[in-house]
Amino acid sequence: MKSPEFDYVKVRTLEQAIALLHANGDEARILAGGQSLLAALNMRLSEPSLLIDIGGLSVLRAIAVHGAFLRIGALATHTDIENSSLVAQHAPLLSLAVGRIAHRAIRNAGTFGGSIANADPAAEWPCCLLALDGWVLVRGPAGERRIAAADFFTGLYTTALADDEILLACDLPLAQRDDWFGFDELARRSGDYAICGLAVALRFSGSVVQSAHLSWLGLASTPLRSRRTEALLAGQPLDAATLQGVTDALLAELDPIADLTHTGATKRHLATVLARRLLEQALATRQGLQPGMH
Amino acid sequence: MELTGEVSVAAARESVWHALNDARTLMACIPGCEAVEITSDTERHVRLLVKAGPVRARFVGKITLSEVVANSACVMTFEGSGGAAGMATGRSSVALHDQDGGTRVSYTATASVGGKLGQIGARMLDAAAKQMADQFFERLSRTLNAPQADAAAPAAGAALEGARVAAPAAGPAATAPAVPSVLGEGTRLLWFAMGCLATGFGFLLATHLH
Amino acid sequence: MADQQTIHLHVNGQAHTGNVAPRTHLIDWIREDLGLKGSHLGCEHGVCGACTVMVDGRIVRGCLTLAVQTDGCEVLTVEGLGALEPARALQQAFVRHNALQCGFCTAGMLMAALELVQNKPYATRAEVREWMSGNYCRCTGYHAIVDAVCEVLAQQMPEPAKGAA
Amino acid sequence: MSKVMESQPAALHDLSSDPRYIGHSPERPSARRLVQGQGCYVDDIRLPRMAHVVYWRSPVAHCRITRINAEFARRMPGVLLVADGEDLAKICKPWVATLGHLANMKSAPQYPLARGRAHWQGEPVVAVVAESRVQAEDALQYLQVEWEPLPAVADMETALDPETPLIHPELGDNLCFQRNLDTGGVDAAFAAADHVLKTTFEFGRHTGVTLEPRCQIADWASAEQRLTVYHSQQAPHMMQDLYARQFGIAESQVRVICKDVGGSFGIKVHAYPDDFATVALSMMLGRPVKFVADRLESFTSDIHARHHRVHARIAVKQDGEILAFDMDDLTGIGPFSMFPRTSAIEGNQVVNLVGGPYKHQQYRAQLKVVFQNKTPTCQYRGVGHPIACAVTEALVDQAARAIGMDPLEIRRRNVIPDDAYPCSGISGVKFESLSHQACLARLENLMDYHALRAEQEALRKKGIYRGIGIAALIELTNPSAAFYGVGGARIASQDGATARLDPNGGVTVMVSVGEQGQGTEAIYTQIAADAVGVDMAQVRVVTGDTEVTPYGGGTWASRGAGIGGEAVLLAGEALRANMRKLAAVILQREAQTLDIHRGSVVDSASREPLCSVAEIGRIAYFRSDLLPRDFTPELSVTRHYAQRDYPFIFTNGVQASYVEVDPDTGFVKLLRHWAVEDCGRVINPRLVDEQIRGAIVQGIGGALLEECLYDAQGLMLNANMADYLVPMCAEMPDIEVAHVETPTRSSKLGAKGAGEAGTAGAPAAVMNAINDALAPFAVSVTSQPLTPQKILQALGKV
Repeated sequence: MKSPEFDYVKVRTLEQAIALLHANGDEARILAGGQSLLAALNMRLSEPSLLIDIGGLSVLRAIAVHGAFLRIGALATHTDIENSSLVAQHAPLLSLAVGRIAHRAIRNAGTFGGSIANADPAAEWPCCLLALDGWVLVRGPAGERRIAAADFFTGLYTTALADDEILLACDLPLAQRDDWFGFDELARRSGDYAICGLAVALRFSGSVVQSAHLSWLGLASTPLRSRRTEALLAGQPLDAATLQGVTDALLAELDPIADLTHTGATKRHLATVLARRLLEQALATRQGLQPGMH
Repeated sequence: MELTGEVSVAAARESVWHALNDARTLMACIPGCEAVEITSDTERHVRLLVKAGPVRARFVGKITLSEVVANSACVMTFEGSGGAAGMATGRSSVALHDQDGGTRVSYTATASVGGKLGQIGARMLDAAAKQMADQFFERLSRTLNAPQADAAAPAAGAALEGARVAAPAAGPAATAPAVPSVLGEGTRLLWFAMGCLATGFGFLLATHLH
Repeated sequence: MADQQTIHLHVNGQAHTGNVAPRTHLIDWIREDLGLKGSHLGCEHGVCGACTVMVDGRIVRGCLTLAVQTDGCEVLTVEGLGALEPARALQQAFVRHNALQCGFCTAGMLMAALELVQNKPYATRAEVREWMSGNYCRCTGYHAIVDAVCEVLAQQMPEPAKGAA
Repeated sequence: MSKVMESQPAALHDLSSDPRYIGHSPERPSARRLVQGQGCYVDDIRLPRMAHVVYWRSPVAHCRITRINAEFARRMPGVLLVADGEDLAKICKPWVATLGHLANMKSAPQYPLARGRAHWQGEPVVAVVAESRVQAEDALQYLQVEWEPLPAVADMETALDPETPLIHPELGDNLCFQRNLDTGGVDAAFAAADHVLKTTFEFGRHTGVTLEPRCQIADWASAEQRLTVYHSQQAPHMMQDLYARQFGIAESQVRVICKDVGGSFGIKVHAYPDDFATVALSMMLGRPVKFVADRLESFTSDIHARHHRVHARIAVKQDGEILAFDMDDLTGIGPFSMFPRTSAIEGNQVVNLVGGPYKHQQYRAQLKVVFQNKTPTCQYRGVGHPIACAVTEALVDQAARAIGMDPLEIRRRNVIPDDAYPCSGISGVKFESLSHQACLARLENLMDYHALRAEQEALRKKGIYRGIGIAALIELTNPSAAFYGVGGARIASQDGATARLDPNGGVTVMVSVGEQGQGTEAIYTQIAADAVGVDMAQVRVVTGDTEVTPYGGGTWASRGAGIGGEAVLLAGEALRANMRKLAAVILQREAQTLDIHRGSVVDSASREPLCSVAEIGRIAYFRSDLLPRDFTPELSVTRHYAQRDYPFIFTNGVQASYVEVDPDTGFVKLLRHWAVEDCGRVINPRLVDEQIRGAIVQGIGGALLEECLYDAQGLMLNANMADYLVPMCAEMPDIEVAHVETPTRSSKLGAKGAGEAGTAGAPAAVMNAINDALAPFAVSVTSQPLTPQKILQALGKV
């Protein structure tokens, strides 16, 4: 399986990349990690006339704190994130999730920004970005803009990114002392896309949940927040009654799409199992029954 | 893939039917629809560009109409091909019903995807088809609420190859004539497009790469 | 016709200059242009790991990397492993444990194992299984591969730590 | 009972005065080459003027090809030839794959490329040949093929219904083969039973997913009218014969060379349409043509296997005595029976093997093998064994549960006792000498069975659900001509070896069985070294070239060690005898007072070295003037061996699996796996253990993960490496292997096969372990692969 023919430019500046993208429109494709794009090309499911390789723009690879946010450059690889102490400190949710992304060889090449722009509904990063209410920084000919995660993922593999815009970075709010994060997913083989996955971000005041974010992967055509269930959690203590309420609420709220081997009903059931297990973990952590995860 | 759904459109049954029969409205509503060629009263050749993540697949195909009941229902079968990329076949039926403040459109469709796209895209077929339907009806409602909005639809006079073959440079370019109002044209386009578009999605997921 | 592009890179420590079509993926260039046939094509969609090579010290899929992307890089393939101590130890352990049968996956397995022993000296058997699970082997059932990697990890572990693990 | 005596009926005799290698685990000669990336697989070979072919394959399950327009494709750069079924049919005869001893078996003529109709998604229809692979793929995009869809036969359950369309109208129905076996008293036995357990089993379609795809280079040398095919294949002489016959040329005009093979497992023992097409294209072009299947086409063009639905019953007495098995097997094999082994063998094996380890006296089996519009199925590692074993062992566990008996105990009571051999199994198969009792005893110790049961019990109280599954098995190996030859297939059951003393004292051994990674070359080196009396380092084994090796069957049915190994032993011993004769002449002594020992000619009594083997080699080859006129040294010796005493030499073994099931998610964690195997004489323990481990994981793949999923139109839904789930490292268990050695007396070596038993028993052991874990919920799953979806459904959670 060999790619169709295309031209290739390794750009030296962001401006050059945007200009090329603007000039070539739909015929051009941005090459970051390439772990999805190159597979598509090998299968000849896409025939762009130009690949714009932004791999040389080291400025896009930085991971750094900007004010109240941790900024993760679009070209930061999954392995960069795995190894980053800044991520572990300020966005521990990512540290929990990164090990579940494919395998080392893919994590070494695949990028954070590529995964966000690719908007795969079963991918870990879009799910985490949504869980954290992060922001997406993009730049086009008209300049830069910031898009809230909730507005970014518009459909199956489709985003608010315009054809001539490039994803620069994502901003994630810094984790606070009373935050608790959890991530889990169910995949039949390690590194596979999961049947169902859940990223949880909780903010406590004492033993009461102040705010809860439940972000799902693998259930719909985009990463998904179960906001009705989140609302139900807010202001509640994490006790048995609340947990049962969460399960019931999720059964009512979630309507997952089937995959090749799992029905929607099965995914819904598995989702409630994930939620219960992660929230029980959170409870145990808050009660100090086990060392705090973060 | 089996899909059933219902949508409400804030317009009278006749005007929904009419809109569904106006090719330009439909081209505006169906993402990627590039050309239509009338080959007989009940047969249309269509070209569609599928865009999904890194996928760009151009499909050509044929839709055949049957069991038409003007202003209320029809059945279509579609066969579409992306050449080496894959093919889609399917059958669908659509019915329009009056309801308060507008029309309820109910549909059922089965699609089957072969070739390369089917080998790798099947897992996301349901999601893709569902999204396609949602998008179409959302745009349709918008169009009906703003009748002028669809005037400048794209794709008149685009080239098209014969049915079930796709080769970017191949075949004599046939100019598609402007499409007159034909019963069910739009719904045929819709379901054809759903079949094709569905095939375009999802292989990314299948590749399990990030 | 897309223009060929000239790339300069080191493969197994040796400088190479190549004229490649942009669409040529790294593994085809290494195999067809350099004649280094030790790395194999297994699936060409990035899943099986048979084409795994190292670029600048990290393993990547040779079928999901364009040759033009590696301009200026250091590429390591199975043919270059003999010059690296931990890699030689892995090769010997693979032979000792018969951690290969048909040998088609072996180059990729060794590459993955190499980055593991270089980066996770204290990896447990379970972590080894997890790490190596990006590479497919139909012959061995993996047991012997895991034994071989674990043996090299144990050999390399500084004396005091050995007791702990 | 904790201490168990190991019984070993037939003791192992020494094969030479100085056994140094047989029974030990020396390093595989080829291993160093492979870890250094110096293998030579077909795709590594580049011949002068070599062209590359890609195939346009049917995108649907069944269609009529209405128009092929190659005009644009032919105009593409580098394109040499675009050819279709009509073009190739002019030079390659069609084939019909049936066997004479499978009564009333039917199939239809098949061509290298589809003519008029394509019968499955993936059937090759048009060939595009170009100067490079990239150019061929570029041109393929411009090939225009028009087709009309035809109704597809997808569901094997309805394949024989009158309203179902016929795939081959000339055959009259969609039935390929059927067989009924009945010992007569089955109904009476079930009437007499205290318990009857009845279950329906499903087994998903698998495919082999060899990491190296199918590939070949066909090179027709028009000047000398000779065909050379570099092939990733298990049976080079079989392919030589088929190429000669299908293209109407002499066998002597065909040479098949198999260098390194990147895994085969049965996938590469068949003759595929594109094998013949590639050869035909080379003949048309007069140039070498390389075909390498890409991974996506592998999934729909490599053979599939295992798709069976089995209704089965077991009759058991309260005291644990098994009275009878009764089963009905339906299997769908695709639109054609596969060439030349046929697609009826797998089902036939299931009939032969169900109930195999046990001494019940009644058995009834019905088999239907039907055509469908899916990828053809054929023999794949384990051929029928995984199905027969899973059906048998699941029913035995259900019986044990019904009467409240321990699963190990019920097997102990019902296996054919070790002292009862030779005897016949109830299906009519002949057993020479098996060791079920010894193997069960060995397993019990190996896994510390009773401690494990205690642990399982304790954990259940904590809400942790673990299960232990046991599977006893028999495996058919060392086949005689009864397998294929008697049915008219030109598939050799014999193999040959030529042993040659070289002037420097080295020994070259040419063997007709090849190397697929399982280590046959290593064991042949060990056997030859011991047989001749030289160091392993002095032995060079050559395989995989029809022009070099003796004629033989190749690698299949776990016969490499038992058949090929015996041929090597006989050739080595004959060479040793001739070397002693030569030494006797040179040293002017009686041959019986001399022996060959570690590279030297020695006094057989004192073992005192008299001269080196190299010295007699030197004299034999360069100083014939020193030898008497009436003596000619014969230092190249060929011996052949065919197993004639039994239709097959059966092996036996028992496996156990320990799993944990998460009842909330339906996920299964494989904790440990054990195998006790009796493959007769173990020539190289490490290689045998690795064969068994690899085969077990291949079996686990089918039990838990692997399945070719199809939609109702016969389109495969997961034909890629990401959605077809092969077993990967993280989920697989550590596997402990032990041996009981009961050598076969049908050969001097006493070796039986070991390559497939792992695959035969693993699915049964894992399925039984899962159902043991689910026992507290009083539910069970018998549809493989055992997915979380199915387990949750069984538990009523979804």
